[in-house]
Amino acid sequence: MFQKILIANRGEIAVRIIRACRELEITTVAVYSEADRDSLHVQVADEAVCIGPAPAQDSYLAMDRIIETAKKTGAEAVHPGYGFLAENPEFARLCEDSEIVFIGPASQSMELVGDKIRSRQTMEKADIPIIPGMKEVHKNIADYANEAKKIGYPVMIKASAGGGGKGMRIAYNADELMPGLEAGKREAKSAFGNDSVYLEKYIEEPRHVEVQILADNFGNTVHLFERECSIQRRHQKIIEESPSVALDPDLRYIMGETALKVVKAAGYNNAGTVEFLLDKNRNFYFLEVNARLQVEHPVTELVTGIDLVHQQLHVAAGEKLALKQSDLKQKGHAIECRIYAEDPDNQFLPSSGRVLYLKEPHGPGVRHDCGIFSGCEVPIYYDPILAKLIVWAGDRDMAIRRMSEALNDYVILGIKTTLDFLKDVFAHPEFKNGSTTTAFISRYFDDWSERSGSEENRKIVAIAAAYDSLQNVHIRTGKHGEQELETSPWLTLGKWRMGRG
Amino acid sequence: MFQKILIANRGEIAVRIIRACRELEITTVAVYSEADRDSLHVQVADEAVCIGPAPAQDSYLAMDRIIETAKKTGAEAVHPGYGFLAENPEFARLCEDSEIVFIGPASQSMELVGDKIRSRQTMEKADIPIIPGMKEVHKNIADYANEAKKIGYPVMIKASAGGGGKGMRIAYNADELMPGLEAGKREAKSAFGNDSVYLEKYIEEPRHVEVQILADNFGNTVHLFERECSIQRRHQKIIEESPSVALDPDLRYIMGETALKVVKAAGYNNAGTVEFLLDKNRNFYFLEVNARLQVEHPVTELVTGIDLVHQQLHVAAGEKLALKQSDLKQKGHAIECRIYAEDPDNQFLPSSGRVLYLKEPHGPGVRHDCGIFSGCEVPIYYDPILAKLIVWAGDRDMAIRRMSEALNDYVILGIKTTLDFLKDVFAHPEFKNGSTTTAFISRYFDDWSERSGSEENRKIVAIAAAYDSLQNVHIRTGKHGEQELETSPWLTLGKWRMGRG
Amino acid sequence: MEFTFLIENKPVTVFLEKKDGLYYYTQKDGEAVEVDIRTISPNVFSILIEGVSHRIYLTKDGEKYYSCCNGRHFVFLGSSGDDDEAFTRGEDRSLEDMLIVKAPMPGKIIQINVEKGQQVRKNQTLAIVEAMKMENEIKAGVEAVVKKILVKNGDLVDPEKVLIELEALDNT
Amino acid sequence: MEFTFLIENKPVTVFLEKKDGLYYYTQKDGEAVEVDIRTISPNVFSILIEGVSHRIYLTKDGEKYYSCCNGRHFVFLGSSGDDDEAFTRGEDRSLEDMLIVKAPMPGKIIQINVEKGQQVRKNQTLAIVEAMKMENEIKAGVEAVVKKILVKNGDLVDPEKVLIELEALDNT
Repeated sequence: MFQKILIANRGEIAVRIIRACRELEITTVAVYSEADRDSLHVQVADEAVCIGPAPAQDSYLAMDRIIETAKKTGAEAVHPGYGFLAENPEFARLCEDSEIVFIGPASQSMELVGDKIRSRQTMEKADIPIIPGMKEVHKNIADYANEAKKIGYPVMIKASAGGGGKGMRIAYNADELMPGLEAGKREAKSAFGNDSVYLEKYIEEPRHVEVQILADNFGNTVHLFERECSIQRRHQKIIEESPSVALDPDLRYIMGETALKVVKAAGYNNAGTVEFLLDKNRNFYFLEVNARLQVEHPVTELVTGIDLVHQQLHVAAGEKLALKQSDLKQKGHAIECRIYAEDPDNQFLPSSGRVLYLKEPHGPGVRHDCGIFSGCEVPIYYDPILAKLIVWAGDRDMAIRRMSEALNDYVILGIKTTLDFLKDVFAHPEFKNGSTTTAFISRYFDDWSERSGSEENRKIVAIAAAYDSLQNVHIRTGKHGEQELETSPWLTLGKWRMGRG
Repeated sequence: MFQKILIANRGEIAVRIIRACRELEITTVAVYSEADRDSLHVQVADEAVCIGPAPAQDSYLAMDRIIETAKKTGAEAVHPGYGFLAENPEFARLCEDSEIVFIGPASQSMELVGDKIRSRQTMEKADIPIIPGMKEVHKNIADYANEAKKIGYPVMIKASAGGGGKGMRIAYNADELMPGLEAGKREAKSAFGNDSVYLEKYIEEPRHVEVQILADNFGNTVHLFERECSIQRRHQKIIEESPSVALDPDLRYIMGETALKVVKAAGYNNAGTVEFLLDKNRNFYFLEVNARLQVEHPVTELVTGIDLVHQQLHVAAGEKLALKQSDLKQKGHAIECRIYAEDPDNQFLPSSGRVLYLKEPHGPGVRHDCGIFSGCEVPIYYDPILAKLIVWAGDRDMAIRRMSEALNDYVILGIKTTLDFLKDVFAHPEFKNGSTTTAFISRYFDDWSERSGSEENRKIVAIAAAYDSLQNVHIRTGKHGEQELETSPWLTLGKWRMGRG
Repeated sequence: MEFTFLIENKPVTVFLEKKDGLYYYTQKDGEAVEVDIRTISPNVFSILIEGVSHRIYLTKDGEKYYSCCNGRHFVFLGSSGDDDEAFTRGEDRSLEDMLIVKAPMPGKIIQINVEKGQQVRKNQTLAIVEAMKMENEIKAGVEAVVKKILVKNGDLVDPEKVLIELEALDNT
Repeated sequence: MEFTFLIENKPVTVFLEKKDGLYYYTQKDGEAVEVDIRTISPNVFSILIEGVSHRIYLTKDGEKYYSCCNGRHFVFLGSSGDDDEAFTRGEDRSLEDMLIVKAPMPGKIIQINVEKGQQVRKNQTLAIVEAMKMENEIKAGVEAVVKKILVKNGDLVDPEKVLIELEALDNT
C-alpha cells in the first residue's frame, strides 16, 4: 500500500478521501488554491501545498503544478476525486509518465470511455444496447441539424468530454437546436476545456440507473449493484438511492452483467460507473462510463458495506480485488441528497458567501459527507456542492423518514441552500411511492417556492429575535448590560467574546 | 402505533429515543429536572415538562410526577431509557395500573429478572449454567462471611437490584469482605434505593459476553447475537463490540439458544440482554438479564441493521415481532466506546462543569450518540456519560482504525473526559489482537497517565496560543484593534460578538 | 418592549417583556403569555411555550436575520425602530425591483441577449451570468422596455450590481 | 513578542512576530521560521509550517487554556507577563499540594476514614466523596500525619475545597 498520496481536489470529496487514507495509514497531501487556504481539506490533511490562484485552471486544473507537488512531497499516487482532473486522460498520462500512480483507470481506457462517441461505437460492437445518436463529432455546426433530423426530435445535446450535467441541453425542435448547441459548447468549454458536443435521441421520462463497478489491474471485476439517480434538476442529479425501485432481481442481474461486459469491452480498471437509461418499458440503454468515484458513491457503500475509496486505493496499489461477486449483497436502503449553495426560491442561482452557522445532522443511520463548517467562506469559483447527506435504513419508507428527520436537524445560516427544497421533495407523495423518473422535478417542483410554513413559526422566530434584541438593548443602555455580560458563561467561549474590550 | 410517548430519561439516550420516535411519527414528551432546562433532550423533544429539582430522586426517579405528566400530556406510553426507572418493577406496575404502556418488560417478569437471587434460582431450574453463589439475600452481615467461605474466595459482592457496575466489589479474602460489603451496600442504596447485596464466586479474567434478545407480547422471540463487553473499569463497561472475537459459530449458536431459553424461563417481553461470563475454557455462565435497552445497544444495531428502539416501540404497541431468527445475520464489525466526564489522569474522578467547545466526529461508518453540545453544563447529579462513539467497518481491524481516527477527530474542551485514554486503549497491541478479558484495563492501564505527546505538539499549541494573545494584545492596546475587529467576518457570527458595544 | 420584524414579507410584531425573571410575549390584542426562553449556545435559543418545545437557530448580518426554526430556514429583516423604511421597501418594492435587474450572485457576464430600447416579455432571458461553472439566465420579472444596459460581455459582477434597467410599459 | 506557557509542567517559550503580513516564530536560539496561521472559526486555528498542517482547538477560561492538537487534549497555563507566579507554583507545588487534600470535584462527603493526628501511608484512603452516583476515594499522595480535618460526613463540597490538611513526616 502507498505511504503517501496527494489529493487533487477540494471540498467534501477531498475530506472524504483523506479520511479513508488515514484509516489505511496513508499520509495525505492536500493541494489548495489561494481562495482555499481556510478550507476544510487543508485543515484535515497531513500536509498542504498552495498550487495557485483561485480560478480552477490556475490551481486545481494546473496539471504541471500538481505533478510537481506530488514529486516534491514524495507522494506516490494522486487521487483526483470527482470533477477537475478526474476524467482527464492527459492528466492520467502525465502521472503515468512521471511514475506517479493515478488512482483511477489507465489513461488509455479513460480516453476511450471519456470520448462519448468512441465509447458508443465500442459498446455497439460489444452488443451493448445504446441510444440512437451521432456516431461522430462534427466540425460543421450545420451538420448537427441534419443529424438531429435523422435521429428525430427531441434530441439531447451532450458534451463529448462531459459529466455532471454540464453542457447538456434538450432541443425539442429545430429552432431550439442552435441556441442549445451554442450554450452547450460554451459550458463544455468552460467546464472541460473542450467544446465538442454530440446529439442523442432524447428519451422522455426515463429513469437514470447506474451500476457501480470495481476492476483491478488483472482483469478481475465485480459490480456493486445499481444506484437510481433519476431525481435531477437541469440534468444534474440531486437525489440518489440504492436499490432502485424500478428493478426486480432479474433486471438487476442483467444490468449488472451488462455493466461488467462494458467494463471488459473498455479494458477498464479501478472504480467506475456504468450509466444506463431505463425507459418506461424496462428497456435499458448504455449511456456512458463515469471513469471516477461518483458523487453518489456513498449509497452503494451503505447498502453493500464496501468502502469504495479503500477499494480504489487497494486496486491502484496493484493489489488483486479481494471481493467476489457472490459475497456482495444489497442490504436495506440508502438515499443521498446533495446540499448545494443555490437558492431554490430564485431559479437555483448560486449563492456564495460565508456560512455563519452550521449544524450538522446526526443520528443512527445518518452519514454526512461535508466540506463546510461554521464560518467558512463558500467561494464562487467552484462547484456549489457543500455537502451530502446520506441515510441508511432497513427499507425505503424508513430511509425517507430518516432523511426527512435528518434534514429537519440540519441548519445552514448565512447562505441560501437547497435544504428546504429537498425536504419538500422527500415529503412529496409521488417520491414516496417511487414515481421517480427524470421528469419528477420539472413536473412537481417547477413552481416551488419557499414556504417557511406556519404563522406559528413566524411568531416563534420573532420572539427569539426580540429576546436577542432585548439583551442587546440592555447592553447598549448599560442598564444591566455589562453586569450580565460579565456573569455570562459565554465569555469563556473562545477569543471572540474575549475580544470585546 | 402510539401517537405520543413520554421519555423518562435525559442525556444521549433520551435524545436517541426521541430520534427513533420522530422516525415513527410519534410525538415526544421530555421530562426534565431544574438542572436540565438547557439540556439537549429538552430542546429536541416536541414537548417538555419540568418535573422537579436537580437530585434524581426528586425528578427522574419521582414516579408519581412522571405518571402524572404522562397523563396530563396525553402520552400513551413511557420509555424509561436505561438507568433511573428503567428496571424498577414498581414503576412498571404503576404504569400498568395507570393504563400507560411501559416500554419494557411487564412488571412481573422485570421483578423476577431484577432480583438476581430469584432469577438465579429460576435459571438453575431451567438448566441454564450459573455461577456458584448465594441462593438468597441475608439480613445478617455475619452470614455473608460463611457464604463467602462456602463459595471460596475471591468472591464478588453484587447489588441485588444492580446494574452498571454500581455496588460491585471484589473481596480476595475475609479481611476485604466487610469493607466491600459496606461500600457495596451504600452504593447500591444510593443508586437503586435498595441495599440488598449478595455474593458470587469471582471468576478471574473472564470475558463478559451478552446476548441481545427481543420478545413480543405473544411469546415470539429472537436473539440478535452477542456483544463482547469485557473492557471494563471498576466493573463498568467502557468499550463494547460485536461480534466477539472469543466466539466461533458453534458457541455463538449455543449461547444464542441459551439466551432464548432464559427469556422463555423468565416469561420476558420487549428488548433485553442476557449477560454471560465466559471463562478461559469457553464455559459460559448466566449472570443476569438486563431488563432494558442497554447503553451498548448500537453495536448490535450496526451489525444486524435492526433498530432496537423501533423494535421496542413496535412490540410495546402490541405488534407481533416482525423479525425471524433466520433473517438475522451479523455483518462486519462494530465497536462502541463511552465518553465519560471523568479525569483518567486523576483516578477517573468525575469532572463536571461547562463544555466550552465540542467538535463531534464524523465520517463513513461513524455514529455519535451524543447528549452534549458546545456550551452545555455537565451537572454533578447524574451519570457522567456524555456520549457514545460507535463505528462500523467490514472487519475488526478496520473498525479499530476507524475508531482511532474518529477519536482523533473528536474534541471536548472545558472538562476532562476519557477521550485520550480511550485512544490509548484502542492503540494497545493486546486490544488489537483481541486479548480483551475483563482484566485488560487493570493489567495494562492501571498506571495510565496523560501523554499529550511530543514536544512538537507543545510547540504548535504554544504558537496558536501566542497568536491568540497577540491578537488580543492588539485589541487591548487599541493599536489596530478596533479596526481589525470591524473587518473581521466573525462579527456577524451571532449575538456574542455583536454584544461588544 | 415592542419589536417588529419583516418575515416572509409579512410584518410580525411581538411585545416581549421580563417580569420577575420570567418573559412574557403578547401579540396584537392577545393576552400576555409566558415564554420560557433561553440562550443555549451562540446562535441557539430554546423556547418553551405551554409545554411545546422549539429550538431556534438565529444569526444576524447587519439588518438581516438568518434563522431556522422547526426545520425551516428563513431570512428576514429587523426594525431598529428608527429605520422603518426597510419595511415599506420590503412590501412595495416588487415592481420597482423588477425594473432594476441585478446580478443575483457574483459571476461573469457571458452573454447579453437584449438591446437598449427593446421590448421584453416576462421571463425573457436578458443576460447570462456564469458562476460556479454553471450558466445562469437572468430573466425579466415583468413585461417592460430595456432602458439601460450597464455591463458588457466578460464583465465580472458583484452581487447586487445593477446589470440592466428596465422601464415599465406605458399601458401597465 | 515573547510568550511563555506552562504546558504539561514544562515552560514553553515562543517568540512570535508579524512581518509584512506573515508570521514568524522562534524558539530558544533557533532561527525564525515562517508559520502560516489562521483563525478558522471561533476556537479553531489552522497552522501550516513547512507544508505540515495542524488543526488546533483552543479556548480559554481565565488563566487556563483548554486545547486539542493532533488528537491530544491538554489544559495549560498562560503567562501574562506580570504573573509569573503561576509558573513557579506550577513546578514546585507538588509536595505542598499533596499535603493540602482537596475535593477534586463537587460532591458529598460520605465517609471520613482518618482521624486527626493519625499517620497515613501513601495511597491510603482518607475520605470518600460521592459524585455522579459513584463513590470516589480520596487518597493520600504522600506518607504524612493528619493535621486538620475540615469537613464532616454529609457535607456538600465544592471543587478545590480543602478537606484535610496533612503534615509532612519529620523524617522526610
